[in-house]
Amino acid sequence: MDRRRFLKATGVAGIAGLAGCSGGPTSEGDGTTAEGTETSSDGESTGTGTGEESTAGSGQTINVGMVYATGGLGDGSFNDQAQQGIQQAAKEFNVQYDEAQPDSVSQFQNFQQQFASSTSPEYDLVSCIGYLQADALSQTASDYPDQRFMIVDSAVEADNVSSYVFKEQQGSFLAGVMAGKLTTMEFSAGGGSTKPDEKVVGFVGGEEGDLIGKFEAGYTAGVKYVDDSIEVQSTYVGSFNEPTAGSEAAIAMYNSGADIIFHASGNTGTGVFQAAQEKGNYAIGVDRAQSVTKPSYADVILGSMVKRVDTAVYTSVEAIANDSFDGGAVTTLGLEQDGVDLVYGDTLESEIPSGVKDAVSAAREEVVGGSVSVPTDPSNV
Amino acid sequence: MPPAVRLDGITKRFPGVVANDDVDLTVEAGTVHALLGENGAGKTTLMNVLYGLYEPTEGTVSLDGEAREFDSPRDAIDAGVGMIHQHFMLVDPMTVAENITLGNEPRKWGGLAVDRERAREEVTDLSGRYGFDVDPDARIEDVSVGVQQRVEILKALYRGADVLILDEPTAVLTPQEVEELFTVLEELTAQGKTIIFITHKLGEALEAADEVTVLRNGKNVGSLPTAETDREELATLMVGREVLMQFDKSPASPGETVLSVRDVGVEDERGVDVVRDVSFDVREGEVFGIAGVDGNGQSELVEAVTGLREQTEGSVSFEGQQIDDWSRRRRIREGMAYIPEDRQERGLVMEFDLVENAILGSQHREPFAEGGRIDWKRSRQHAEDVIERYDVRPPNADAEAHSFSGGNQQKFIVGREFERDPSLVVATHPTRGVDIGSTEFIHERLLDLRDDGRGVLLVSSKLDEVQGLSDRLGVMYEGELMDVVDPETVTEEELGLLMAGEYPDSYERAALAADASADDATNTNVAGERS
Amino acid sequence: MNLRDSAERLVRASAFERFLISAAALLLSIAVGFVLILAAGRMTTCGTAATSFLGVGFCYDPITVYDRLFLGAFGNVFADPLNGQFATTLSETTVLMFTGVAVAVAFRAGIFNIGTQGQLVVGALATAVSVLAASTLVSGLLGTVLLVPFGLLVGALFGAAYGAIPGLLKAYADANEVITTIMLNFVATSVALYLVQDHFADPESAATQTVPLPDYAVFPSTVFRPRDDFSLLAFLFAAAVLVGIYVFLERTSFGYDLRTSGIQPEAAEYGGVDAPRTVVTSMALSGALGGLGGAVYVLMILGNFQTGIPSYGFDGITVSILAGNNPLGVGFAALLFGVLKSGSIVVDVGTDVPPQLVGVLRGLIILFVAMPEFFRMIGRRVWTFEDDPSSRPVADGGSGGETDE
Amino acid sequence: MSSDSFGDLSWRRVVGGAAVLGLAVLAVAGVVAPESDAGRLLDILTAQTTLAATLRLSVPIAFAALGGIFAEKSGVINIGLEGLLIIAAFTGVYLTDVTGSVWMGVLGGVVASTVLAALFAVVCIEFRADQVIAGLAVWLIALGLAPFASQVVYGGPNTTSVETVGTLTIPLLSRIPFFGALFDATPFVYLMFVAVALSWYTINRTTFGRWVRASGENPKALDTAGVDVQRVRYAAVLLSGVLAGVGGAALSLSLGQFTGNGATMVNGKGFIAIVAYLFGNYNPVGALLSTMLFAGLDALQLTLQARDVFAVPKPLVRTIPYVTVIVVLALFGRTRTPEAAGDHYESGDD
Repeated sequence: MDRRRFLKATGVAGIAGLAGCSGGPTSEGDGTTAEGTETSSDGESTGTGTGEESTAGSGQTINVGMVYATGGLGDGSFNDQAQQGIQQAAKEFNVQYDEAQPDSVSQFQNFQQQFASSTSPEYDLVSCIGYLQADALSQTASDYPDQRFMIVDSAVEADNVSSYVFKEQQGSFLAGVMAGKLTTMEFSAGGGSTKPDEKVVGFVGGEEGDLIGKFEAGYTAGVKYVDDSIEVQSTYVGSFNEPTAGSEAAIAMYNSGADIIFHASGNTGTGVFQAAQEKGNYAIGVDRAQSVTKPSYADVILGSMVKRVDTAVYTSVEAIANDSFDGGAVTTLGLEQDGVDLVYGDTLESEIPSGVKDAVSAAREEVVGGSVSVPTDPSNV
Repeated sequence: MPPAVRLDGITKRFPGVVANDDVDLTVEAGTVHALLGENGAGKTTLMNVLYGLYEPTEGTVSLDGEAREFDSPRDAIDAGVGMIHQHFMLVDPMTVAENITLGNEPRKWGGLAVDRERAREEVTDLSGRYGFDVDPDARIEDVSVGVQQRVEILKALYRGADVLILDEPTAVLTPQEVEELFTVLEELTAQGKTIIFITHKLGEALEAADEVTVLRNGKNVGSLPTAETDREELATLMVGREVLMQFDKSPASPGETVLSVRDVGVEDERGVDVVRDVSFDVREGEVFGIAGVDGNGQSELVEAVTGLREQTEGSVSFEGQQIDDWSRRRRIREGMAYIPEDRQERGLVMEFDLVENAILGSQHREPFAEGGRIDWKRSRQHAEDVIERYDVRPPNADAEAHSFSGGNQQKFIVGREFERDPSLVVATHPTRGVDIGSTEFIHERLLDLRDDGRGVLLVSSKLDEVQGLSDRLGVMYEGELMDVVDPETVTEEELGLLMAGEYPDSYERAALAADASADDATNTNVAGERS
Repeated sequence: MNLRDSAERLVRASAFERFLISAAALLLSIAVGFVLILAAGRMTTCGTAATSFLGVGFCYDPITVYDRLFLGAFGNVFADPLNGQFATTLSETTVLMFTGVAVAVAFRAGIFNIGTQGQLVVGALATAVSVLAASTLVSGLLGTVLLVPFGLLVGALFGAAYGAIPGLLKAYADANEVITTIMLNFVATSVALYLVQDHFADPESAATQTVPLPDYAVFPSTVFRPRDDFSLLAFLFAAAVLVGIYVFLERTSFGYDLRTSGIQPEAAEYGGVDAPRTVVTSMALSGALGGLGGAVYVLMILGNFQTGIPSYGFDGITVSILAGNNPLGVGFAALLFGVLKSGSIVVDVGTDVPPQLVGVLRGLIILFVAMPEFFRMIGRRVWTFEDDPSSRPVADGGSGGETDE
Repeated sequence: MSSDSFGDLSWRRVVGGAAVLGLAVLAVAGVVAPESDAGRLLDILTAQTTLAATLRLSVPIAFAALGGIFAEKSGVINIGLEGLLIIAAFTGVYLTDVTGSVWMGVLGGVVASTVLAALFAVVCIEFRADQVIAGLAVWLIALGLAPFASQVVYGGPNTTSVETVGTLTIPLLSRIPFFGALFDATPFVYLMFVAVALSWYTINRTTFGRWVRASGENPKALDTAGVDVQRVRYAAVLLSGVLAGVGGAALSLSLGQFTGNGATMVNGKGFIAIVAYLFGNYNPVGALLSTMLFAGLDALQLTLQARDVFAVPKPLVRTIPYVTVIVVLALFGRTRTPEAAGDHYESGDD
């Protein structure tokens, strides 16, 4: 896959008053995946209030501005998953997108405004990835009532914002059930094995916060659901970007008896996989099917708690394409909506005993059916 | 036999300065040659040319009749020239043997490692050959200045030097150590080495050298065999006129005690006692001098008096008040002026102009500051006053301190401190590095202050200066006050022995004894207060 | 008098020389950046060339990048002087003015305060928490008049206290301030995280942050639009602080003490300056300015405290270096870095060149500023200045009563 | 200095003694009551795995610290170690990705770091730049350049995953309790010990080492001894680049990825390295020990979190290593920096 980002029309002046000042050839790059799409220098807006100002563009190009969470692309989980969504959308619709990777909280608002205020192209949708953007977005959304936004992981109450939130605790619950089941039995496959005499599993978090707390809470609840006597060790590395520390945290747990670790720590998780491989134990991925995205660790990744950020992004773009943008709505994606789920590892799926899979399925039914309510705060487990 | 060293028409120019002007110099092998001149006459520059540190602007250098061009000291060393600088070029935390072999280490294992055994042996051999007594494993920072100097000489010899240049080798030595050095030099010439030593002391040149070359303002004004000349001739050559240090001094009329130092002890940074049990008084209208070889605790003692260093023992009183817990600032405020030893480190802020430097020490005081705000107008006025009265050149208050020559920096400090209207002036080496004219001026001003009824505490390693100016003279050796003598009557020999820590035979510690009774009375008082 | 003479005299004037060197450093780093962009443009692949030089096509066009970077930061300032991007530039500038002058004050006192970041974090948190608590007591215009100064005061006090710690350690335990301040930065971040999460968390938000301050408790967005998170008032306050610090350093006794101990501690001691106390007070002052930066960040930009504070403290070091540690120079240097920060956002959105480029530029500017000798050398080549004897310390021996000591 | 009176020193001794006493009490309590917090802490402290983690975490810091020692001993304060680590970490992964060989990656990291160190050397030695400011610049440049390059090549600040370096286990020896960790580690750990030993030997026993020391203590003495001070300093700074390069490459290649967001994956390790060698008083062995103290505390805090020893909030547990450094520095703060460190030297300066 070509990961490189490409030049758009250089004639595009994101900032008013600077148009046409570049000296290069009037070349026009094209989107990674929007094959054959000639980008016009003018965006096309569909049905926004500013429609009359925009010139009739060539075709129905949908312009999307992506504002990623701090951590940036290449995190192997959250942001990459969002990017997968927009790439998917670009494949299926006539989509042109631009990406921005802020590196601090205070920049979110500016990036959102950049996209919202741009007139060439005029963005049809600004995707805000991550809950940290919520405060900035509630401001930006009210400043640009005609601009449509979507946000992932937080609910922003505004008519022009479509919000997508996930029940991470539910998916994590299933991960916990799987871990709980496996740690108590003798299991050996791929690059690892369990230690049946030790009833310990682990959790590695990135930076402390409510969101990661939901992962931890659901996971712990799932483990305890299987067997209350299983110990769940938990470490926060303090960063989503410290794989070395992630590796050490995981090794410490494996050494003290844990055989399966679930991580919710972005890039730090790479270290967890690394540790699992080294110690011959298992890990559970997060956000994406990490046995696929990080194939070198597929032999120790039992499964991943996927969070369909891509679905959220894709759905919102699709809504624009179908002119059915659902402003003001908060879409909650749980197990029931396939917004979160536990997917088994590519390599290990066939090895996982059916008893475990059955237990996971059963738990899934109970969560969806409402007979099990999964906590969101680790201190309430 | 060609001369060991021959310099022909050496001229060295620095931007704006001609340091050496067409200098010729011939030194025969196996002799001691003194290079005599005032501070700033260009002696060191000339020798730096010979040592390859400077490239001459014009002129040639020949060794043993062969013309040489040195791009670096390395070339000079290879040609057999060694130099012992005034400031020793030694690495303090390294051992004697490491310093001597630096740059020429004996190696083993294909040149990878230093052969430390061999280095030690070679150093022991070498020092034995010339009768030096040095421990190859001692660290430089732990040995005395005299030993350090010998290490420097050994370093040069180790690198095969046949010509040794010594830059003011006696400045830091006691008279006895000077004698030892001269014996060493004799031993070296006896073994065929050639010595050039730089000095501004006539007596030394006459005593130790076979031939003397006098430099003045960068020019060679005469080369004479010592047997054919005398002090007067050399002095005239040196300064261009006959100058003898003479002080036009009226008899002192001492009044009340301004400063009283009792049983003071001070430690240095490493916690070593450098001043022990020192007691003396300075009275209004007198100059109390402290003589001694540099590094015998004078600096630390003065720093304790002026509030720059904590004393560990004893107490100091100023105008009748015990001031042990006074801050430096308070001491300044109460009328203690201080001409520090190192003007470029302490006395002036080199990056400040003179306007800013004029209020150093007065920055919190009226009239220069009021309510925490500095009055720069007054400060400028003050700076200009000092510049005018003390003849600071160039008379530019806006120039930064580092752009002035050393002498003018010193004049500015002296002026600033004297104009504080002090009741006590503490002056350490007030004329070090200052030209003759300024030196005379500073001496006059010091005596004026004395005559005006101020107390003066004068520390200097220049014996003639401290002896000539003082009304009473204390001698320090290894942190202790050996005695307080009458500078008029004490002989040079007696002083020399005291400075070396010995009491002359049948010597009576008269002056000290006279003071002692008073001291004892005060001591009991102080002790009583403390208990 | 010929042209060369006057040019020479101008160059010797140190403030002017300083400015020239900074400008030259900026230009040179832009030139290096230009090459870097082209090189990067050859490393990546793209459909069509963005620009071409000497027949070689490049994927990135440096001219566009610089256009976006420097002009983009001002937005369309002539048509709309209150435009959002310009406001962002100014609001970044405002915070950088505080952190820059914080570092500068410590620098002038001879202390290398790398801990401005931590001091800013502490000040920011203290401001957010205390203003929030106090905001229940008053409201409306009176609330603004009382709460904003109160918040600034609290930020300054807490910053000062946190800055005084490494000051005390340096003065009385001889602990290297570079090390302690770096360590304290980590500590501040972690402790702030703990405090916010466990004690001051906003229950409504998933983010680790405090409850937003009411509108009347933050800087009113004078003239500019509220959404741009910029307050002219705060900017003017920052400017006033810079002038105040300048006056403090140049015109007051304590400023004199501080500067003296910064360039020549021995001389300061000689002049009656209590060295340890000056170290502590200078660090406290530096910390207070850093804390003020944190307070302004909270009261102007964020409206609450949230973990993940941008690295204003480290940027302050670069600002101060570029400004030659001169408080007035800090204003201009802060503006330049404000432009770079804000412009990097425009570059990120408007071009495909990675915005980290701005980080490289920043490093290059500092590198070039660090080597004035290089520019002097070039300057001498250009003008072939003769050495002026009167303005030079005498090298060795010679006239004027100097000795060879 | 007047601030350091005798009283301070004895006070330091008292507190230092109290700390040692505290540790002893902990040990006793741990043995007596193994199930208490003290017991579990003692258990963790004496675990072979704790040592293993300590060694792994030490590698980049120790290499950078060794580099810092050479540079500063020669009189050039290299505060840009962080930058050297960053650039080496990225280049290491990039070249591994391109060439497919981890060791080519290490080599690449070393070359990149050395080139940057060379730039720093030229700027400091040739153009008389302020060393601290130039060092900061080196850090900032690398901090921008590595993620920039990653963006250009990989489309994000984080690179793809590449092959990593596995562990080398020495049979039998690795079974020794606690110290077995020394014989079951990555090649970088062994390399670290070799580098520390070689560095010690170089500084204390070779001519080059002597010249380095003399150049930092009294460059004029070295110059007048006929050794080119500038060349010695160039060599020392380049060596610091080589060593930091190994450290940076080891950091990223133990993991197979470079992550370049925020402070990057190096995240202050270069600065910790400076702390380490100052602590270790410029002695390579001392630097290694203080590195291991810090790394050990870091490893410890991760384990303490997981095992829930002492019910202290996790963010606070993370501050343990930093607070410890401050406390230890306050107690034993005095370090003797080389006399001429930070000063520019040019032959013929008077």
